Amino acid sequence: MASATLYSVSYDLSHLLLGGIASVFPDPLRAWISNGNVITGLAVLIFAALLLAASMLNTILLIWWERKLLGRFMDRRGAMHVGYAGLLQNFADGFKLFRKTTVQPREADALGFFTGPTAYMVTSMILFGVLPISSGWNSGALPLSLLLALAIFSFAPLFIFVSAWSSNNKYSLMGGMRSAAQMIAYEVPLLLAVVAVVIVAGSFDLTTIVYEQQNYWFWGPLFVALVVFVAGMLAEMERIPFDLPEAEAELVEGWNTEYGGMLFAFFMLADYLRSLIGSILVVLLFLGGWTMPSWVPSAATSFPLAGIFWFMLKTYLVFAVFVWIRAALPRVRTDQLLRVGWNRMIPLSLLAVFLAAALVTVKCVPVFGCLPSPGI
Amino acid sequence: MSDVTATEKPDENPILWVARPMATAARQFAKSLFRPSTIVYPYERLEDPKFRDRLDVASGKPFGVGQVWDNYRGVHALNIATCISCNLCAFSCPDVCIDMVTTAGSDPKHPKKCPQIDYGKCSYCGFCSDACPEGCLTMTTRYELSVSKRSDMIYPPERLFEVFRSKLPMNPIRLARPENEDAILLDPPLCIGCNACARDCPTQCITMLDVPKPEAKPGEKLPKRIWKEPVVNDSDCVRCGTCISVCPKECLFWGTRK
Amino acid sequence: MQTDELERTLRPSLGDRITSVEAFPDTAGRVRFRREAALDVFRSVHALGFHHLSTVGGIDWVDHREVFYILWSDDTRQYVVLSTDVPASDAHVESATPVWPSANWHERETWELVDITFDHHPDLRHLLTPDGYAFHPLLRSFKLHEPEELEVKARHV
Amino acid sequence: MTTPASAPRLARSATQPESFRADGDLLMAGQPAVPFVEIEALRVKEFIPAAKEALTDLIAEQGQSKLIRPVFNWAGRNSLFPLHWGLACCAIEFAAAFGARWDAERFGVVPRSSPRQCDLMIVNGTVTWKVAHKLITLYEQMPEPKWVIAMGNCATGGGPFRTAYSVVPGVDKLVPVDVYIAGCPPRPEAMLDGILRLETLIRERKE
Amino acid sequence: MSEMWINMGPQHPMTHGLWNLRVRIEGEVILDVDPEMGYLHRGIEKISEDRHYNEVITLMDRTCYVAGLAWEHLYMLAAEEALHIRPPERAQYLRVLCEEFQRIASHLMWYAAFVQDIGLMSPFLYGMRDRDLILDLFQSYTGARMTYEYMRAGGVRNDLPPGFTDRARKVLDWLLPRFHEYDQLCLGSDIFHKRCDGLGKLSAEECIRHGVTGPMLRSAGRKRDLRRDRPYAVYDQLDFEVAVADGADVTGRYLVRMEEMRQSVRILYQVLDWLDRHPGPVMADQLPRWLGAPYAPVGREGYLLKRNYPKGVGFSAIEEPHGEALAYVVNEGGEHPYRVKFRSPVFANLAASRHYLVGYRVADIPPIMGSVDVCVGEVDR
Repeated sequence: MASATLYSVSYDLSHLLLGGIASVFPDPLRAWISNGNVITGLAVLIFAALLLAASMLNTILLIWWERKLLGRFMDRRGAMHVGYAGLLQNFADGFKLFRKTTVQPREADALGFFTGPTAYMVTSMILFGVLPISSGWNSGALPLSLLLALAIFSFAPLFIFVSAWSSNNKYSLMGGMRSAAQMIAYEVPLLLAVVAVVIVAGSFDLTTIVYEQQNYWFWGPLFVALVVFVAGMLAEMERIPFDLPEAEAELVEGWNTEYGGMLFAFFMLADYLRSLIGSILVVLLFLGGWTMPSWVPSAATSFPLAGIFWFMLKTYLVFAVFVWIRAALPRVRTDQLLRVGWNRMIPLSLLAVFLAAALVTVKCVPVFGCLPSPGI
Repeated sequence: MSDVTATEKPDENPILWVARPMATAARQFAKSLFRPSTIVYPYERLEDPKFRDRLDVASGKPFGVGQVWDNYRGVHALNIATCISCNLCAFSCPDVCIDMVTTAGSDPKHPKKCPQIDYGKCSYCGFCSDACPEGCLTMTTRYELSVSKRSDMIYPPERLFEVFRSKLPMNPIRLARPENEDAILLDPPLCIGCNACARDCPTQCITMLDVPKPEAKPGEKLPKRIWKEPVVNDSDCVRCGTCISVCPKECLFWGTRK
Repeated sequence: MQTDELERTLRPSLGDRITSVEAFPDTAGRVRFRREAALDVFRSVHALGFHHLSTVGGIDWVDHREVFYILWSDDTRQYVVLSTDVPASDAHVESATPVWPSANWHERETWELVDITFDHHPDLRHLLTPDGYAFHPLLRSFKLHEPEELEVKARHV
Repeated sequence: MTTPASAPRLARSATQPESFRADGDLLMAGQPAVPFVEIEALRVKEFIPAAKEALTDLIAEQGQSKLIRPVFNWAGRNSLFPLHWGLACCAIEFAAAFGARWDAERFGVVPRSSPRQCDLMIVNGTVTWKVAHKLITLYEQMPEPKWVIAMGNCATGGGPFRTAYSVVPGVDKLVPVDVYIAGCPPRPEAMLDGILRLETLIRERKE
Repeated sequence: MSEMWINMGPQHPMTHGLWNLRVRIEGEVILDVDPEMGYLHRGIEKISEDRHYNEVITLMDRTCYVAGLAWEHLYMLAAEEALHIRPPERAQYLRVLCEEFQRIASHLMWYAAFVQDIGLMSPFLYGMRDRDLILDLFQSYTGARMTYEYMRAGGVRNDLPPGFTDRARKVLDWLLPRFHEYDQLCLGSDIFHKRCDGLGKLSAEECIRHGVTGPMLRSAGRKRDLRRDRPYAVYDQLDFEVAVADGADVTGRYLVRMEEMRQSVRILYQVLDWLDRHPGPVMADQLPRWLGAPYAPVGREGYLLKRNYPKGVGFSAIEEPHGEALAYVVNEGGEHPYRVKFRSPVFANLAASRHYLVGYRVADIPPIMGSVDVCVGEVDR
């Protein structure tokens, strides 16, 4: 392996650990411990733990980022007294929610009530195993990673509906139904927008898609697809203007009305995990992933972990745009949302697919690549 | 319709529909990026001199505009030394939150009564400080009053005196006491000259003057009384009505002196 | 519209169903009527252009109770006050909802606070006080107490 | 992957809930070590309460731990989510405290609409007898640990309306109150001061 | 989904206060509504009967906590009529100053709450921030932010502090461009129009039938404003337009309120100029002693009866920020009013809620009820 990746680091760690342990034990056991399978197994475990830690840390940082940004949009400061500039605020929230009693309503269905949030959280977290973060920094180079990511991503409405239904609360139920309807309505344009990217990139592998953007980022030629994708992502992430399922004004807290304590924390975390994944997908598909345009001085792209740095920077900026939208726009109504989804977004996404196909057919894509400042 | 005054100018450009609010939000973001209009409360306070009388509303930072605190009605300050125990504050309190209690350390034979305020009931209307004839009960700008025990909200006179000594800015606007024609009048035949009014008058403006004992006509019994009658000095009187309430024969009443 | 004009307009059609039309500050006047003729009076006044019923209220004068209606006319831009007396023992009057639908809540409020029943009211239930509240607080016989006094009383009873 | 013979059985111990022990005993009795047999045993009706119990035990244990307790205390006092509701006048000042000028979110105070997600009930206004039982319901819907702030005079003792026939003279007649804030209504600063006092109280609290 | 009743309130983000909107829905469509009031009924009319005329002021501030000074003005107009007192002209101008500032503050509060109902987050903060500037002004001359206790029978408590008019003009100068900013955030956004246009329709005739007044009536095109139709205080000497829109819907109410704020600013400039030019007394000269500021009742009853104060009835109507408010004060010669009756505009506006809610969707309830501008304090009293 040329450069250190997350997996190679965890493999080395596992090797070192098991080697140290093995030296203590007598021979038959030592041979078993230093077996390649065991080292690989432990490496996978360490890898998963590291990935979990990294994703959780990023999610919490993302919440802080949103709170601070939203504060500035609103002419105030946001969390600032817990930790430096409020950085520890979300940790405090998390620990507190962990300590809170988990109340299960008497009429609630226990199975759905507890498994819903857990599965929602887990399916959101699995995605991190699929997404590449920088060159080599992914868990497995799956040839269909984009498809897999979107497939896992679309599990969510099911679990939201399960938890909403089993809460046995009218607000939760309405929120859950809205959520399911909304996510299904926006799944189709989202996938079609992705198809446009896939047509141009010629692959379902996210790493390949990123490398295809080394010369020119896709947001220019595929602008229509980008708009559809961002709108669909907003709906999938349930953020304003499409945050109807938890519309605070009419449904108290939407489908998580009955949830408190750790289960509520699961919902919050999973929501922001999905926001993070949404931003990452936008960066991967349209903004060139960890690659930078050629006019950027090489010093800025060659320092250690430069790929990750640029990647995360882009992700956080994309998320800042989402926050900006949240600060400036009101929420739409369910029927309007669905109408827009089915009547506007699907034709638009078909248009995007058509445009992409035309671009590839006419071979005018390289034209963008010849522009003096590709990508930006 | 010609009547319609509140109309909007519809815009034809659909791109602006989402762009305009987002641009407004972005402008606000740029304005508040370095100095939002938040006051970092426990560390900065609005009554600080740097926020007081601030007039720079046009600079884009709207905090602290017109912060004139002198007038603010917060916790009371009581100057025990000048309090004359006239009861007017307790009378004028619409929420009945003022009790006149004996001040600690006062002479047990002639206990001095000063107001004790229950801040769990007070509605900070300022009627008491308006009514105070001596200006010893005023309102200050202190507003932080969180306690974990309900009884801590009751401020005895000594505690109000501490507030007075802490030299907080006090409410400077004093009501001009209107000239009024009301006065304490006496119904002489009822008076028995018992001195109760003069004894309890907080301003000592009642003096008992001798009245000539009339000659008893034959067959008529003179009333059994002290031959003195109260005379009220109107310029010193604060119209607290203590004399009327202590009068055993209800011979004092409100009236207009010709 | 002046008070005498009001009387001249109303008197021919209503006759002695209105007892008096008297001056009332800042309004066109106060029309006192007999409660038996309530609906006729309402209809006649409504026909005069008083389409907007501002409020309905009641006053407890210990021996009897008074119901007053305050109306507004957009044409003359004036208020008019209608009022009728009902005996305390038999306090009821015809509801104004057929003429002015907005009387609905005002009458509910008057019913629960001043204890004046409105006949043929579509929906006479508690509005401000809890369901089943047995008292009529705005009667003069209903006295208020400091909570401490009530506690002391409760302890002694 | 080969497994050491005794590995899966070591985990079974006395800490297991009753419902699991039967299956565990089966395993111990020399049955063939079928993988995932314990997952078969995890029937839903047993799993949920058992997991809840285990979680509660874990939390309780950590609550006792000298190392963890300060962390939870710190977290609890720095992240107080008040219930988002408005009773009367004080609700306007309550809202103003979340406005741009005072920004209560600086302290991690974020109002939540659902009582399940709240730790703090700020009673910001007059409590009438009509709303009293709803207030108690809301209080009971909040999960432990929870606190109550009586904001303003009406919540403290009925305020100017305490003589009225419909007003509860003080919310402490209904729910336990931790901090009283005097004022009619208290300024937003005074409300923040009350919240800071509550944080101090939580810090000093001995469990 | 079959029909079901849902309770929106008393603790619900939509209600902005303590009331309960019971809604019968089928799917997301509203079939019937039944507002349940009284959760904040504090018996203000009853307590007033136990208080002196001036002491009722402390209750008035708390009756409608977003428009305290308007209610003080309303009560004082009626009480002065009942007591046969006439305040000096400067006091009347000061009262108009209070009422118009209060109208802006109340509408800003409405704006902050309303935009939150449709999901706009940041304008809530803007509205509250700009409202705080007006509250600062109030604090500088009345001494409190929300519960002012400023007006007295016969005038007002005190005159303006020096430099007040300059500060007030600065605030007004700051506010005018802000209104434009608000419009950019709401009217400038297509989503706002999608949410609010044609919602909560109630025609002018229906409004009159159901007693609906204020911005709701004016948004239906009926030009009715008591400040213009039945001028009280000094409104006949001021130049302003009555804001009217023609949509009879949520957007129309938004437009009317925004225009009213601009008109209030216009009135305030005139009032401030007048106040600068005409110093004078702010309290009537000939006041009964017990109404002058430091009054000393002896006992709590019987004092006035000895003085044979003339009886009277007071009746006043003002255009409160929410609509037409009435006060009816009966003076039977005692120290306390014999009966005080208030008419709250929101009371009637809410009573008609069935007529502008049925047929719309659950998601439309927050914008429609937000556009009504519910202040529960004055409904329940």
